[in-house]
Amino acid sequence: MSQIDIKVEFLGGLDSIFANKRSYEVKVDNTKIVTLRDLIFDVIVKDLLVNPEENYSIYIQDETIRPGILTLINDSDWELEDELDYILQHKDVISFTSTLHGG
Amino acid sequence: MSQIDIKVEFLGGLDSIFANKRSYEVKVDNTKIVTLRDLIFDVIVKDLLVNPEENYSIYIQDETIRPGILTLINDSDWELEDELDYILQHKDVISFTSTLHGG
Amino acid sequence: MTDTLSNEEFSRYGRQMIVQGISNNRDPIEHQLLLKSSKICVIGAGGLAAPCLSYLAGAGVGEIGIIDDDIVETSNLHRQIIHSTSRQGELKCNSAKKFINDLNPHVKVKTHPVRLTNDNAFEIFEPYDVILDCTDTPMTRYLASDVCVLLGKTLVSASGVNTEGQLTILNFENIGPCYRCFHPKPPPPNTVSSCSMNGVIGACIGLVGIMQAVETLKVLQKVYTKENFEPFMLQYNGYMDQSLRRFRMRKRRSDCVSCGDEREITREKIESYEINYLSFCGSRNYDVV
Amino acid sequence: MTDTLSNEEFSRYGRQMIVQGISNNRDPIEHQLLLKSSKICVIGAGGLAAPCLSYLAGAGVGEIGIIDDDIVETSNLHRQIIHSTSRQGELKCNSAKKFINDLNPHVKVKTHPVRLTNDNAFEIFEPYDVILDCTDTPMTRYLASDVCVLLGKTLVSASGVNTEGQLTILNFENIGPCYRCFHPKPPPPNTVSSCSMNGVIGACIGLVGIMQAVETLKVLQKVYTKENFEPFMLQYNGYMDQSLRRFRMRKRRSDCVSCGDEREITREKIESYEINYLSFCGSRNYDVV
Ligand SMILES: [Zn+2]
Ligand SMILES: [Zn+2]
Repeated sequence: MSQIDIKVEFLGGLDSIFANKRSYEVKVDNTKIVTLRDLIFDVIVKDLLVNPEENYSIYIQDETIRPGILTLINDSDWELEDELDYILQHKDVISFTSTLHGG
Repeated sequence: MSQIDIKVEFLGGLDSIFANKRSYEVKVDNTKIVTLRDLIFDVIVKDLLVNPEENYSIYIQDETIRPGILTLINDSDWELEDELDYILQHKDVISFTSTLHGG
Repeated sequence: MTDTLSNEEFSRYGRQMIVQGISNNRDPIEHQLLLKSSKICVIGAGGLAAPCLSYLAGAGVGEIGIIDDDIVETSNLHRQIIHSTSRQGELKCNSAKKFINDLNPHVKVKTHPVRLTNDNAFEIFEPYDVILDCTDTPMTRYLASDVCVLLGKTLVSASGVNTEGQLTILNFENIGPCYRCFHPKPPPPNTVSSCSMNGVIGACIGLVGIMQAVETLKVLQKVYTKENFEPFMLQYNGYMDQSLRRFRMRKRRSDCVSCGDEREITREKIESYEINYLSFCGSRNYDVV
Repeated sequence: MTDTLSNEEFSRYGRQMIVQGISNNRDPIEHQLLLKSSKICVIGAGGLAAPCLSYLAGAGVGEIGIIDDDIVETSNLHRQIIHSTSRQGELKCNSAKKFINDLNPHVKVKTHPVRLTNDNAFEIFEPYDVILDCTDTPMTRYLASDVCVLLGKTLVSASGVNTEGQLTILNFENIGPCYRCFHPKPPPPNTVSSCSMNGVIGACIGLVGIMQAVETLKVLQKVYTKENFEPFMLQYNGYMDQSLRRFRMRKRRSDCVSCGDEREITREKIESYEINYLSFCGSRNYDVV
């Protein structure tokens, strides 16, 4: 199948730079969007991130997700998968959560 | 496919009559076990219920699940589905939960 | 509706008033005033009510009624954290009132040191907007639900035993399902467990009580509306892993004897004891703990 | 280990002692004595600590240390329910101590009315078995984690803002991942939000504090073991629906500068301020609220 469905979530307040929406269902052509890196840089940053001039650095730093944001692939830390090189699957849930510091 | 996987859960203290196990993975032949009624009376009561002489009436009353136990099909109240006549699907999650009364 | 906040109230509630995105685009002051003008009544001042009352009082609910005729005992204190060792022997509703008054003197507290009965339920519930069920017996749960349906009040209902708990909203705005929709027939009395027989982890029942406070805030501040409300039940378990399940529940049953199309339960039948909850639910002796 | 319970303790803890199935087949008395002989230290006496302390004290933890140099203010009271209007102006650690002493006089409380620093962290943590992080800043979180790794102590770490919260267990029994394993690089200071800037719903942070109490009980009563422990993070959100997610997290990083194979962080470097958490995390002014 060349079209796959991916759920993308922005938790821990990150939704504030994604139109205040915590969850997106995106359809991608997985002949072009193969890895998580492709999803982040070719879909999320281009289509979902609001006001990129101002907000890009809140989400991305040094060509990866910025420190303080955890990335989860189907509820597992992306370090347990292949991080940016993870190969997307149909129905994957990709979650980004900002680390909270209130007490 | 004639063999399907069903997850069966016993919550709210019901696990006490199912060997203190809250969750079972069962494989059933769905040429024979077609409906939720079949699952309950031909699988759960026969294979999972411990000490049926004593415990049957805690689980079953008047040929259905006894009052005070809620039945959920994939996290939805079975009244939103077809209750005992629900046709089982591969990977269904069937949950039974006793209604709690402590405060 | 009360229409102002004092400076003290602004600084007291400021941290919750600036939380964005939950007020249905209402002005933060208006959102807070919805709480200040609310009257709620909690049945039971035990393990669920302790944290629930704490956070609802802290948040600034205007008036809180507390129905409980029990007294504070040592065995309560591992989970009923609004009471204290020095208040053992006092009525729980009075002890709870002292706690609330000292946490937030803006909250008006009314105590009802009685057991909820067919006789007194209508009179007690009538002045309140929302009722919270924190009790221990199916009898009281049926009674509270029937009375809420007849008075048109939303009922936020919670329970817990051992490491588990359940939470639901009944008769929401007079359109949601009632307790009898979920449970047309009562459970056999020998299958009902209580905290005194089965035990309870204080923090686990406390967590359910806080979930109840969160849901009550959503009702009082009209985060839930007739348009967006969907019947649900939350089921928490604390061990081995902490988990929270959300079950999608049935809507009103058209054949419900309490809230359905042809209703059999009336105020008269309840108050005359023609409807007898004890014989309906069976005769086991339930302790309210 | 303390080896007896008084009659008063039996009736006080009876309801939690009879809960079955969570004690790893230990005798209920032994299971309770594990709490009685435990010493924990809580960093911060605010919105997370309030319910967390209540339930851990209620459950009968033997000794509790509280580190906080703030005083009770009106703006705390919507969520910090162990404090009270009459104790405004008092040190939070003293106010918390009064609350705990009145709830459960069996608990020994030690107050530490200081801010946690490179200077004092080792000395303060040393006598305790388990440390609870209820603080507000990345600086303190890195410091607490580094010190726990060097002292071999388990750290139960929670946080919350707005309607959300997170919870994890760090350096579990000296084999689990530490804060630096999760966050080798600190977040840029402008991306960190606090309760005073972003607001917080009292009941939501309260719920996370109770989850922290439940996890701490599992550590103290050895429900978690080196064999069954798997790194995780719980993420709660209160609105619109209440939800609790469990994320499976990485194990220790072998290249972690704190807990890895070639460790760079030492007690000497911390105490001499060679490791400077302020410059590591950036210079924004964090309020502990
Ligand atoms: Zn009904
Ligand atoms: Zn590490």
